[in-house]
Amino acid sequence: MRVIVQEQAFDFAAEADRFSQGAGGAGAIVTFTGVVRDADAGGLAAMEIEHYPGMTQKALEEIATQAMTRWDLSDALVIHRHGRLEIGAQIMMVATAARHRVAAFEAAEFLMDYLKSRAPFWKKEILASGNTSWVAAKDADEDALNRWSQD
Amino acid sequence: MRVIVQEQAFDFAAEADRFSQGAGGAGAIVTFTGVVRDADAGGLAAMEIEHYPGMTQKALEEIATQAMTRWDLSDALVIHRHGRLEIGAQIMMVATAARHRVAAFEAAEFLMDYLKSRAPFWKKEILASGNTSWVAAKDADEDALNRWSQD
Amino acid sequence: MDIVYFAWVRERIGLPKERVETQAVTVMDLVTELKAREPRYEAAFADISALRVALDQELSEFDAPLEGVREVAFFPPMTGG
Amino acid sequence: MDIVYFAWVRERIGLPKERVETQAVTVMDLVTELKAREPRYEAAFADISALRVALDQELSEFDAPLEGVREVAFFPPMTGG
Repeated sequence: MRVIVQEQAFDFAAEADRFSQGAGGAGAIVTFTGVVRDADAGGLAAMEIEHYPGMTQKALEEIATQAMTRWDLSDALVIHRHGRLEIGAQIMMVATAARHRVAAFEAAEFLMDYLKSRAPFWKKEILASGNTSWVAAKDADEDALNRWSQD
Repeated sequence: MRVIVQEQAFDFAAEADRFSQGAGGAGAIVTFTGVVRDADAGGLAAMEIEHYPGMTQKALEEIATQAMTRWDLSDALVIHRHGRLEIGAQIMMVATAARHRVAAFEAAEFLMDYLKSRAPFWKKEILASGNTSWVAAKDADEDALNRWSQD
Repeated sequence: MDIVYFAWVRERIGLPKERVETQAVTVMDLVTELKAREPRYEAAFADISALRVALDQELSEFDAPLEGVREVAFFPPMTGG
Repeated sequence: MDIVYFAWVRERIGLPKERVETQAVTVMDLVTELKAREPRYEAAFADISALRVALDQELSEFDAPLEGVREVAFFPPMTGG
């Protein structure tokens, strides 16, 4: 399991390759990559991602450890960037490896849902107009978390 | 959209990289890779994948086109190998690109569920003992398809 | 009409492809004709629920008509992915 | 006790971090103290439902006790991924 929080770009292809090489015994590997895209209304110049340095690494490791256990993963990877990111830049990736596809998919979606709403990152849109606006949390993202709650 | 059926190995990292470079406007990219893993009871030497040459390309293109439309994908990729594959070899991959993560995940799972049960491939396990056995279709895979049926 | 077989259907019948002259109206009629030929066909088609059929490379049903069809394929449920 | 602020909470209050001496028993008590200080705190904490709190880098609740806590963080709902 690897969890990386960094400002600089990562090489998605190299990371995905390394991950798939090391995922011994897994029959199924899922990756998710988040990319800075233009705002729905257009006019985005860049994205600024703030995080909580003392908490981020620990929070991501807890989430990844949960996923490893719950879906019996053979490996998991989380990379998340912070700082200023231009349109088209890769923000983050997760990768999961499991014996079967359902576990690999579910674990990746679980990681994404938790990253969206529970990892201490905050996105700010920097518009070409010079205006900035903090991205609001979506109710749909909060709802997405509920499906993973265990009784 | 690209659909490739081939005997030779593909370069997952290069394909994933090319796909992510070309997925203009997408905020979310999901990949799935299937790898030959040992049989549940152990003792696998290799996997032999037979396919129906006249039908395979067409069937995969239809499935990929459905996914593109239904989830408004900016791109989709399906690569599937046939022939003899050793343990650890990559069998196939799919990749999907969409504005939002839920669409990218759903489309990738849809593609996988359809590939599992509707694309004309048949897997045969070649055991170290010299025995061979055709992999049986799983009821769970058939059930997985039903969630995508639209009224 | 060409008939093609895949996976254990091919192995059980012992050939990947053959050409038949038939007046069969539906796929099921064709299956009945084939089963009457020899025990290996009888064995391969013993349990129709374990088989799938494609007509001219499109998945189809056993009650589908064969009129105009050039290639019939019989095979077990697919196991791709 | 250190208090840290992130995103628009940081911007509204105008600083990323400060050290406070407080007898507050719960997070809510601390919020009440801060709001009484200045309008910018009043503004930042006006709608508690729009805020999240972490105690010593663990997500927590506003009714949680502060005893033994070294760092309190206030921020809006997270938007990672």
